[in-house]
Amino acid sequence: MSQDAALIINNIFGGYFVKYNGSKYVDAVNDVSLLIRRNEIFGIAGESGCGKSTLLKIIYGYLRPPLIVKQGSVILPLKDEKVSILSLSEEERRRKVWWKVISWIPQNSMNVLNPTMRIKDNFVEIMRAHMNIAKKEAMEMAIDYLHKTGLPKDVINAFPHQLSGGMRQRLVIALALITKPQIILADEPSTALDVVMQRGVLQLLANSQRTLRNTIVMVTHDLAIHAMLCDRVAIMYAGKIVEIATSKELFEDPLHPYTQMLLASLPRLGDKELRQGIRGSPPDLSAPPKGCRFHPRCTYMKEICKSEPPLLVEADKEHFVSCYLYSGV
Amino acid sequence: MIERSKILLEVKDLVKKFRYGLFGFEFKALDKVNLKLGEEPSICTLAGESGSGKSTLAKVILRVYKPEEGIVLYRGKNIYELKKSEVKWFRKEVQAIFQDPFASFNPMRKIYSYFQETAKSLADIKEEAEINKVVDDVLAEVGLRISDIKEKYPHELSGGELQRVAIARALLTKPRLMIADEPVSMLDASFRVSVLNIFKQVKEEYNISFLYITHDLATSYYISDYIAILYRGTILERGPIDEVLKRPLHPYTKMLLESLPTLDLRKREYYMHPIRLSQIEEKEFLATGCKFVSRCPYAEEKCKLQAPPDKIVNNSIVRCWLYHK
Amino acid sequence: MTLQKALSKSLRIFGILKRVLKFSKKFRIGFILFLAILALGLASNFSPPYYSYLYYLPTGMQPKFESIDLIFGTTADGRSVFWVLTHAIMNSLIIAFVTAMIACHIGLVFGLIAGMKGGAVDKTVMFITDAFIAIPGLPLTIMLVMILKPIVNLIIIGIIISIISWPWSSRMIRAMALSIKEKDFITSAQLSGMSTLKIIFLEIFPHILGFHLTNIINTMLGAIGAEVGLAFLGLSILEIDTLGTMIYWIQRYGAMLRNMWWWVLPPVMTLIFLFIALYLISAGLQEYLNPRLRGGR
Amino acid sequence: MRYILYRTLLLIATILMAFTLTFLMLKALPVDIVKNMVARSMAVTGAALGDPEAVQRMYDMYYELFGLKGSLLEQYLGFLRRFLTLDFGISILARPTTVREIISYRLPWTTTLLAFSIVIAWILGNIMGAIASLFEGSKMSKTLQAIAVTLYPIPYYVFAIVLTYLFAYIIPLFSLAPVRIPENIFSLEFLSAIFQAMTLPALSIIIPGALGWWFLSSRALALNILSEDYYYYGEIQGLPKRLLLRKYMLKNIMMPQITALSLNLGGIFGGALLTEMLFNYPGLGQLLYQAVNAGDYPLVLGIVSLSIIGVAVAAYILDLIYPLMDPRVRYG
Repeated sequence: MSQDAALIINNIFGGYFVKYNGSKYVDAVNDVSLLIRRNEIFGIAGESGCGKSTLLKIIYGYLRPPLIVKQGSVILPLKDEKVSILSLSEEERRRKVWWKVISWIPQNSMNVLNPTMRIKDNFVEIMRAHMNIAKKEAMEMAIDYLHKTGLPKDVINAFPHQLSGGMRQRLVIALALITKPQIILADEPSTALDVVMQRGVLQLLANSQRTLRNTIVMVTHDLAIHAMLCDRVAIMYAGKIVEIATSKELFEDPLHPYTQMLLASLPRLGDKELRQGIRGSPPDLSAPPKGCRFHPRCTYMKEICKSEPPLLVEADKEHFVSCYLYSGV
Repeated sequence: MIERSKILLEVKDLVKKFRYGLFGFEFKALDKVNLKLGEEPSICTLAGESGSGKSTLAKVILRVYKPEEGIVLYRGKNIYELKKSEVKWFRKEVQAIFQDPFASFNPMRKIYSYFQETAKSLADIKEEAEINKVVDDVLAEVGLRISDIKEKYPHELSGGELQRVAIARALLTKPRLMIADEPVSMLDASFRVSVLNIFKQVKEEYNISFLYITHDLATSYYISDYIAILYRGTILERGPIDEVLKRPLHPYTKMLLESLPTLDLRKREYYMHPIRLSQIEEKEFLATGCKFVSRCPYAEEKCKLQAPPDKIVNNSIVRCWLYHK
Repeated sequence: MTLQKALSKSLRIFGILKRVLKFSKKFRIGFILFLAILALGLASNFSPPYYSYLYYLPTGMQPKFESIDLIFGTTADGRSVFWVLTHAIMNSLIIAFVTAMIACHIGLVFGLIAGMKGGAVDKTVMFITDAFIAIPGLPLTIMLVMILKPIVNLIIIGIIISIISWPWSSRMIRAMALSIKEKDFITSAQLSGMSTLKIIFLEIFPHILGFHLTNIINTMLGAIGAEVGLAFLGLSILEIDTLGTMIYWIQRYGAMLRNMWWWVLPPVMTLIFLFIALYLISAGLQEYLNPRLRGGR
Repeated sequence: MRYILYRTLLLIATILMAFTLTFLMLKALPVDIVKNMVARSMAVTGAALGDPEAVQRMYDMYYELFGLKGSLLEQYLGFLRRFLTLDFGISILARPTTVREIISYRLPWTTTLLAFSIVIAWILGNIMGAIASLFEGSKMSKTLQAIAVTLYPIPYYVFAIVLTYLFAYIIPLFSLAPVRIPENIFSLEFLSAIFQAMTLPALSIIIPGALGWWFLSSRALALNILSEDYYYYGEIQGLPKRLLLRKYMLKNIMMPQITALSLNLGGIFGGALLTEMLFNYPGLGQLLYQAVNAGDYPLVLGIVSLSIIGVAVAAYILDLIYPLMDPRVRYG
């Protein structure tokens, strides 16, 4: 089982200490464990503020105040050793892990390029920092790479503001792929694009995954994108994973009430049937509800849901869910 | 003349220009836009990606941006040539809600003061008790109570609640036309449908027509009766929603529909079929011919030179040379 | 009724003051420092009638603690440094206040007009403002004071300094008005039937008010500095004591050469403390008013 | 192109506006002053007392300079012509030397001091501010900030008094007596004399500038950049720290700081004039002081209008450089 693991995430607890009117702790990620395999596209879905971006930051080991990790580990099985990302120093992560093994496509990626740097300098600097090659060589590689991915090669001399949002977003993806990393973390890589450009960007990602046979962890709130792209999907709600399954299972036979209600609320093209939203709103994570965090909004709520948080159990083959409807107390 | 009075809103050959950058050149954010909304309450979607000019059109119709060319007729009256008394009438009749509910309320004012202001200056209700009653009515319509908002500032409510408050405030004047500019795109998926359901419900109960501006074709199909597809400031295709989305005419509409990700896993294979992407988006606004020419698979020399005129095909109106043969 | 309203309004200002004091350490330090200097300035009301006479006291005396006249020693022309200092503070503050009131409000009006009207009006106002900013202030004021010398007084000095200060306020206010104008809540206000005047006062002005306050403080700071600069050249009102003219006379009498530290230190230190106090007040206010730093209330 | 055009128009308008204001002010000048000046000028030189023609010539010259001759339009045009050709007549103090000659002798001193100290203060302050932002919250950064907050609001010339007092009397390293400049400009004495003359005035511009103004504004900009998405992207890319500082931080701080420099040039210049005067530095500041005290209107007018032109042109040049540096405003 762990033979083909690309990333093992064990019982992560993490969040933010916000200093305002005294200090308060926002419990953004609560007891999250995941096993992400080699050669798969793994999706993490959830609404805004459910902790999916925070989880990515923790996996990558980019921990800046006010973000802290209280507990848990992230294990990266490499060929000859097992690296525990969270126990390295940031300098070591920079030398050993970042962009060599894991690269990151950050949120809002059409606006993350340094406005005063040409595109080519972005490629050259990142290759010099992680691949130990000369400037000229790096330049050639970058041009060659852009050509292969179907981007026009004259963009290399442009400044970011001269390019369209979609082009910038594709370049940020190209930057994440240039070092051929084993794992790519993609945080909303296609939001704010029109659907046509979105499709192009997602195709770029998926095609590179097919050729490199590496792992993509894909975070987005848009379930349709998960349906189009991912092999397995995890649903997060209020800092917890509530369901993990293969895409087929998840979209055709969702188990958790939250997943069911969410899928049922989505309007579909060609279907005007009246749909219902989920009542109530997600909890304030500085004071999350006891027990199952979804219980105040759940229609199947039982007494036990109010006091004891349910465990994530395998309800079906490869289909994990955290709900008392399936664990049978 | 009889024909005209049956039309609620008519936009004719509208052109709105902006300057690009601080010292840059001029471009047309809206280029000869035509649109008609009938008297019968209906929801019309204005669909387009970011930068297609859809919010600009909303602001022109709301009398915020004055257009350079063309006219906007509301119930046969040019809204930029209204008399003083008619301005108030127009404000009463046409209301709007915006994308970001937190930006559409002044963070320094209590929410309730917006209701008071609207009631006093537009709905002509002066007495506190009466205002209270009317406000309670409109709030009930969106599933809230007056006690939920009375002493609150905008940041004390959630985005979903605030958006419903915005709808309630707009309902206070008993408008005939409501312009909703991306009203659900900033809301979480679990709230979206409830806000959309409110639209459906008040359309029937209050006889309100909606201009629903969005980039999301799935929600648009869910609530709309008509749709207009906007691209770089021009409407490329418009017509009844079933017509346009089930039998799209314009190559752009077709491309949009093909690229839409869906929850249907059988479409995966198709979704990964390679597509051609535009490389020079910003310059498309300046194109003199058809704005879609650089991405269009059927583009001909003629398309580059001259913009096609509107043409009625089946029940839709399409702006493409393909249908002029 | 109106009295009660006015009273409750002024009480609200005290409430805000209390909150800012509690919120910002910078403001607290600056405010206390300023109050101390102001108290010293207000003490000028108790000065003996002979304070303005030359050679009334022994010349160049070191500080002696036997009487209040001699507490800071005396000047080279036989005046009490202490009483001169109190009057200097008061007069400098008057100049600062006059300047701030004139310059900031001209700036406010021009900035609001430019920002709200837009188009040709905006372009014209901004062109004039930009041109004024590009004129170096000191040379211009030198010329003005030289020419107006026969009639110059505290108010006129304030007006002259305002001429070089207003464009800065105007520029900033315009930028703020422009950004607020584009906000959706302004459109909401229009849709709820508010008149343009009401929108300016109820929607835009409250957002600018905070900046306006800090701007007043900063302009005061600049005005005090400008007066000192003019006085250096002998271009202030030499017959009246201000912090600037005090330094002028120190220079004139070579007080530093004669090592009369008790005469040099009081105005210089007062100036430095006054600058720091005003700066801290404006920085503290800014922190309080910036919602991003405050964490969204 | 539009930008260059706008900026050029602005330059012309600035200078015209300043001169028009001067003209209007001079109109308020009582005629007696000219009479007074001519009389004093005679007394200084003791010459031409009996020559009514010479007296008349002098009257004519001053009348024209102050715009008191002919119709209002003629007055104005004549006034502008003289100003734009930098012809301010003859100084009263140093008769019969022309104002232009006196100024041209002093000008290099002022420009050297200003250029040298402004550039050093700007560079030092910006680098220190950027570095301090990286160590936000550390002791060093807090100390620097405390110093900056103290120095920032104090004008250069008030700081200069403190320096004078410290260095000339308490630690007498530098003399405040006017510097005697050796004839031979290639000698060692010349250099040491320049050093003697320039150090204190330069320090009184550099220290408050670098440690106060530029430090604080650069630090504020740097803190903003730290929360920018592109900086965060640079960090997660694991790029070397030096590269981040150079290409992500300093380069992006530089742009707005060039604009800030151009906007504040006038203020810095005014402060420097007064500082020169305090330190007996043989530049325009000292000259201005003497001219003001002697009531030498032609000289004052000359210095003032020359500095208006100088500062306006310098700001103009800086504003034209700016688009070359910042790729975002480079259009067309």
